[in-house]
Amino acid sequence: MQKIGVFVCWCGSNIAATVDVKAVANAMRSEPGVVFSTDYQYMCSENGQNLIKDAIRDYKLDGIVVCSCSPRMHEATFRKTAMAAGLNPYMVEIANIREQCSWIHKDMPEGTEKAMVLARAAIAKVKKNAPLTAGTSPVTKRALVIGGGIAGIQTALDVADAGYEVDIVEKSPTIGGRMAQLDKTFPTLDCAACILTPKMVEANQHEKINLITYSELENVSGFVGNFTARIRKKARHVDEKKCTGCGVCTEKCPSRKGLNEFNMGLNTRGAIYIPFAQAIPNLAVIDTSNCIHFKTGKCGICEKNCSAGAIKFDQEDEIIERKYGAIVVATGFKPIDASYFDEYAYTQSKDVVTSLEFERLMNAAGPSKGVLVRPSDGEHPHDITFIQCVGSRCSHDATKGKEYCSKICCMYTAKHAMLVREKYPDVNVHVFYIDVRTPGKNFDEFYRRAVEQYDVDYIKGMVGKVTVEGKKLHVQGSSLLSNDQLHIYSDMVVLATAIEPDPTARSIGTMLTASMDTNDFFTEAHPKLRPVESPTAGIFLSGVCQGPKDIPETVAQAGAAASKVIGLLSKNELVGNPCVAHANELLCNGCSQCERVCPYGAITYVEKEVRGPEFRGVKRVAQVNEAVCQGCGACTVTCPSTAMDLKGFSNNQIIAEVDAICR
Amino acid sequence: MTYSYYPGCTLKTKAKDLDRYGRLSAEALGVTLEEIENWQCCGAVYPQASDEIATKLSAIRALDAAKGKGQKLLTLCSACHHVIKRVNHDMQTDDNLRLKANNYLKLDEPYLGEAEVVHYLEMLRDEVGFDNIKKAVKNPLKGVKIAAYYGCLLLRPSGVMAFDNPECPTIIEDFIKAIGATPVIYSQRNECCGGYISLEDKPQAQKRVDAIVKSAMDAGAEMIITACPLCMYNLDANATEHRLPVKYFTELLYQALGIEEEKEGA
Amino acid sequence: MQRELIERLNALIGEGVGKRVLGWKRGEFFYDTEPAILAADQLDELVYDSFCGPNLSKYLIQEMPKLGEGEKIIALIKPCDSYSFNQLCTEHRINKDKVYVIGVGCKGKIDVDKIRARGITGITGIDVDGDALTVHTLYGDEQVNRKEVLLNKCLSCKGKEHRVFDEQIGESEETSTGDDRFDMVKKLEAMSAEERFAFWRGELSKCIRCNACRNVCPACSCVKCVFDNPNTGVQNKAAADDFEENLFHIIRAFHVAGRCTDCGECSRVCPQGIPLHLLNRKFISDIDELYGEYQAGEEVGQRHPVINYTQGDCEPSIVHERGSNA
Amino acid sequence: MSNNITTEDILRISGVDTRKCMFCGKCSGTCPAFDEMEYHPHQFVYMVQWGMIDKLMESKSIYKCLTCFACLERCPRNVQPAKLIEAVRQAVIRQQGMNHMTENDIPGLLEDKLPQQAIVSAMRKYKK
Amino acid sequence: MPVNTEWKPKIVAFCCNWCSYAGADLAGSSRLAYPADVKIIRIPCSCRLNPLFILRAFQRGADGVILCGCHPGDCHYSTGNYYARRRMTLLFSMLNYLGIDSRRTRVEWVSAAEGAKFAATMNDFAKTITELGENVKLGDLRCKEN
Repeated sequence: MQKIGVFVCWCGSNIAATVDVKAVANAMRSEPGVVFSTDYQYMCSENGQNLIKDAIRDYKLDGIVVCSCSPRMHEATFRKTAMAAGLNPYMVEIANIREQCSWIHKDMPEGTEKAMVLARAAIAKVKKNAPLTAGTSPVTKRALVIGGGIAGIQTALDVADAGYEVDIVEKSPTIGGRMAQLDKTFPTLDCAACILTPKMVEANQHEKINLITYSELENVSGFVGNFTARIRKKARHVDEKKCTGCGVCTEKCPSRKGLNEFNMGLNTRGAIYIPFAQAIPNLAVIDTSNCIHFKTGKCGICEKNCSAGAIKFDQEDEIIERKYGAIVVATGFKPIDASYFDEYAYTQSKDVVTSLEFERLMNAAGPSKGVLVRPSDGEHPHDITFIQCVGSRCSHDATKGKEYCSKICCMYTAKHAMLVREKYPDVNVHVFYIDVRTPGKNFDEFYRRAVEQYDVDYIKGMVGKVTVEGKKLHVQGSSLLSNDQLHIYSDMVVLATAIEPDPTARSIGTMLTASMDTNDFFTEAHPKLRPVESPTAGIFLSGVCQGPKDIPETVAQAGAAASKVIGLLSKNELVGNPCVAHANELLCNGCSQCERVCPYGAITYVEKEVRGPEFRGVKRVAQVNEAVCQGCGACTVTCPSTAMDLKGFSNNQIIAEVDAICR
Repeated sequence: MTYSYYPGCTLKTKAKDLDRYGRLSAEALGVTLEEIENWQCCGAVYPQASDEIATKLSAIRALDAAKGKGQKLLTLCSACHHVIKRVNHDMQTDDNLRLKANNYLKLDEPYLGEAEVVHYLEMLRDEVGFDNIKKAVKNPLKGVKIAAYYGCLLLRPSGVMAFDNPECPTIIEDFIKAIGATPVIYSQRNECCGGYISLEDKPQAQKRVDAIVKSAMDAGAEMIITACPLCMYNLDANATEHRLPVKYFTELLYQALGIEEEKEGA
Repeated sequence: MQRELIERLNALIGEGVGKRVLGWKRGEFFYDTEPAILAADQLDELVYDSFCGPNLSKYLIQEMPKLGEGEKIIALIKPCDSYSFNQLCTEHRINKDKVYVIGVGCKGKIDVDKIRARGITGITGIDVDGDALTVHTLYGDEQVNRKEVLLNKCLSCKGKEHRVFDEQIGESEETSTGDDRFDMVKKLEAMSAEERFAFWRGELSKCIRCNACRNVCPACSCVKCVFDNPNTGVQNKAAADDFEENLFHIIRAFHVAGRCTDCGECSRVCPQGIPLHLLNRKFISDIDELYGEYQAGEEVGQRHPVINYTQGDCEPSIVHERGSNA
Repeated sequence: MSNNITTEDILRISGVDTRKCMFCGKCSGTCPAFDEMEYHPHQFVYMVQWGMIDKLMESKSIYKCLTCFACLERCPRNVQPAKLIEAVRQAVIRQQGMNHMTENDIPGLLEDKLPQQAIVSAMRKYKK
Repeated sequence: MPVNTEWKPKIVAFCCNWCSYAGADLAGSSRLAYPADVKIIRIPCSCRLNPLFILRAFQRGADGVILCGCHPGDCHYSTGNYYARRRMTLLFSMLNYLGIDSRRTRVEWVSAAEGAKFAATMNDFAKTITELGENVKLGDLRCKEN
């Protein structure tokens, strides 16, 4: 006969207020197999844990049930307690009588009765428990960072500074990301390039950092500590070792059709190009879709002009396969497509631009060399209207837009308005806003400066429609405070478009089995307590891929993610989850059904000599790689002979719970 | 292809010609329009109130008739199109209306929004194809600068109407190109002309019409075409300071296809 | 055909293709045939006639470990049995490399109970000539149309094609009546929940737990059945209200779902005449309807629908939405 | 005049959830009849929510709406102000003797070219 | 169906550890009440739910069984709930075929963030089961009619 101990926690009044804890403890005492049952105010406190330890020793308990809060809260605590008293930690079961009982039932008799049932189910289960020992797996001491924007760069630098190898995989030809496209940054107005480019250079020169640019992640397998990633390094058609980044080829290239991505397509570039002057790595790349050589087989002007002989038209994609202990997602964002909001005439006029386009129009390295001009005719604008919340804060059942606040638009719009007024005091600037949201250090002060010092015309209300009237843009909007409909004739309209996760995020999330929300932002393991970790072990989140953020927040989160990665990589081995699948070789039919449903490829089949009372000989049997198995149990249900079972959640354990509940 | 055809009240009374142009042009383009038997007026205004049932029944009857024939329901008037398409959407999505309307109508088999509602212009675009119309045109309207007037009912709400880009539509401009004329883009083409309030508040209607006609004129238009008899009337009758000829699109199609001459010649 | 078959088998054994043959032999009565493993000197016991209904595929499982390196067993496989054969290959229970498959022709097998049901008693033998069936009885001969006394499973014949064979002997004929094999499933589905419950309660109450269905089923080939395993939690000997007894057939049907080839053996062998195939066919019809047409055993290596998915699969609520009549 | 019409009545007739509104004013920014209206589309939302139904029912604004669906199309929160205006109008004309326009008013307005639709739609909009 | 005033439904809710069990915890910490008749069994993933467990529950006197898992596409194990969805669809259909009311079985996808949905689902399911009354059928569907 087993000796089970039951420990009923009051959780102060959290449980005791609606569950008669003494009655539960008393009732459990008469359950078969229970040799000790008691209650205590806070079982998780040191005294409470000592009570458990003493009982385990005194009554020689071989299994315990703690009736307390959710196992997600304190299962680990009580397992450690049991272990300290010499009991296998997996001989502990938790009856969740707080979240699933006392907190949701107001009636004491009802709560008490349910608590007893839950306790009985846990007792029934623990009787079927078996001591389990966790396996261990080694940790590959290298991290992969997906995305080379400020988030990825910062994480990589921090991890590398701690002494670990880091690879950054970036899909575009240069690192730098969105921040590299920005002109000035709020609320300090320092230039983005001035603070970003030194970090880009540092990442490039760091001996522990390996930049894999113009590359895409193709596949990820494995698990925490032991990921294997396959990366496709796309052909640049330029020899990286030979190219000096002199840029002669980019000037000589006769094709001028490619839209300049760095300038948001506001101007064009050659088919061979370097994304921007400070690109890292400073290497040319051929855009084959616009290259005359690739289209006609002729041209080759770049090849003739390259004194380094770096042009390699026949270069092919390269596959890099490498092992990593941790993966950081830093995939960033893009502005939504403003053409969905055509009431603002985005597709109808070149003078209606998004804020990121405006950023390029203001930038000294931009298409107009930093002189603000109207894109349609290159003339100086005299009146500019900014429209906030374009595509943000939309209802889920609206025809378009995102439900969330994009968070950064209020501040960058204030920045734009201020910069325009600073540089061109003759320009009238209007900002239509719903709310101005400035929760950040020095943020509201910044916005007030735009209003008070720079005379920016902030109008509470939304623009209903923008129409093209000759050379002017007719902005028709409401001013809620004056209860008027305004008609403003502007030269330019700037749309503060919502931001959304980079389009590659969804497929990367699927590869990593990292969960995402309905907006394709990555979900954190806990919204407050584990904000930089994905629920999938070994996957960490950095920057806007997790939700809208400004630069300081992104950098802070990037550092936090790095510290989590460092914590993981500093371990030599990881203790695994012992609740894994296991095949009873005597019962196994060798039918391979389980192998087909395993998402981790943890099951293999072998011909093996098997000895048992009814069978002796060689047979085909399933084998589970315990380091790879994550314990989902999909295999167990496919097995018709119940040869495959899951430790910790065995058929017998679950059936015992069912029986106890339906008793 | 044969469509169940819902002409609507105006095209059967005051504007018979527009109906005739539409039918003959369709025939010339290889599309047969079978008028729905005993159709009733759709009411011309979509009943927005959620408790309106009776006012939606005539549309449901027409939809059920098209369903019974296994045909798409084709409309020529924008108002009819708007009402019938939205009622059909309600029948697909609103359980309460489904239940009550079917209880009331006692059809052989309940109507659950199975029919597809197609506007004449959509038929031209998706079934015939503007390229084919271009080929069939005998009298291209060369050099005529035409402003397409969309108004409200074809485009909005776009979630239900799904007719074209609600803020920057192209279908009528494409039509204008197909018949050999030159489309004129102007800012007011999808702004309301005030047709619905032309009886209630003539000054407001006049104000709206003037804004639209002026916008078209400023853009160089010589003519406005519409797909709605009410808009057509309103843009003409309530024009005060600015005035342009207003035509129904089927009339131009009929002319361009050269149907009259063909008949006379035959 | 039987003679031709025995001659060919002798020749094959002579050529060293295999040493033993899986076929049928006569049972207690002339209309009883049973699976048999026959060595060269026992081949005169081999029977192949209108009563060879039993599906032999399953019996190859136990032969596999007995075969030495490179050794083969010769198996007689009817067209319908070939589906089970393939399914078992998919599940690695049979190794095709160790079997020489003779696809034997089949024109439908006879259900002696259907002859009896015509009031014919004292049957001593039969002669078949095309569709003309002469039944010899103690009281003289009776003429019966062969097509009218075929096994139920032959009425939904999967066709005359062998899905696997090394060589074929004899002609086949498709005996399907052309009726939808799901007719009865549909009829049940159209009933009210109460009627369905009454139907199944009536049928399943007849069960005597003789395990004949399980023993004959080619999909029920576990090395140890859950119902015989005291550690599974399924087996539970608590007499009156015992899990196993209550739900034996449902559990069994679920265990073979996706793998059942609809061979019909379960219903054929049930001494109580319970239409057990209607449980399997329900799963098959649901699978066909919800996840696309699927025939287990059509090819080796198929991934059956119960261990597969698509992201756009219907939700389980479809069961209720389709109308439960409850 | 007390009409005994409540916020709940208007919400029920319209099927609108006014709580979804974030008061951005886009509806009023886009409304072509803005200048003619005493209360503008966003005010309908606000006033219905806060029970100021009588004021709306007494206002000429309910007859100034063009039913052009611009507010409904462009509303980022899918509040559908046009439905609220319609509901208030319905609440008025459904009352005894409150038809805003009847067949008797028509002959005076009738013109030669006036399409059938104009009459049908006016009757539907302004008469019980 | 005779109304038994003493009778309280027995409802077993199988919840996957990652989404729905966490969702149930959130319902608890948000103090969102649902009937005490609902008892939760924690399983690692919805795909761990063997149809045997459901049959066992019914046979032991459960009146309703519900499975809650991560939303399709969000499975912690990436594909588990897709398999569960098929298995449960087929099982429910079979039970319905045998005359067991399909409303007694349900699958609902509840994420860790959907505490409110969890409580609402359980309230609705418990209400449905209470209206359906005691489930005696599966226990009666035995081989021998006593």
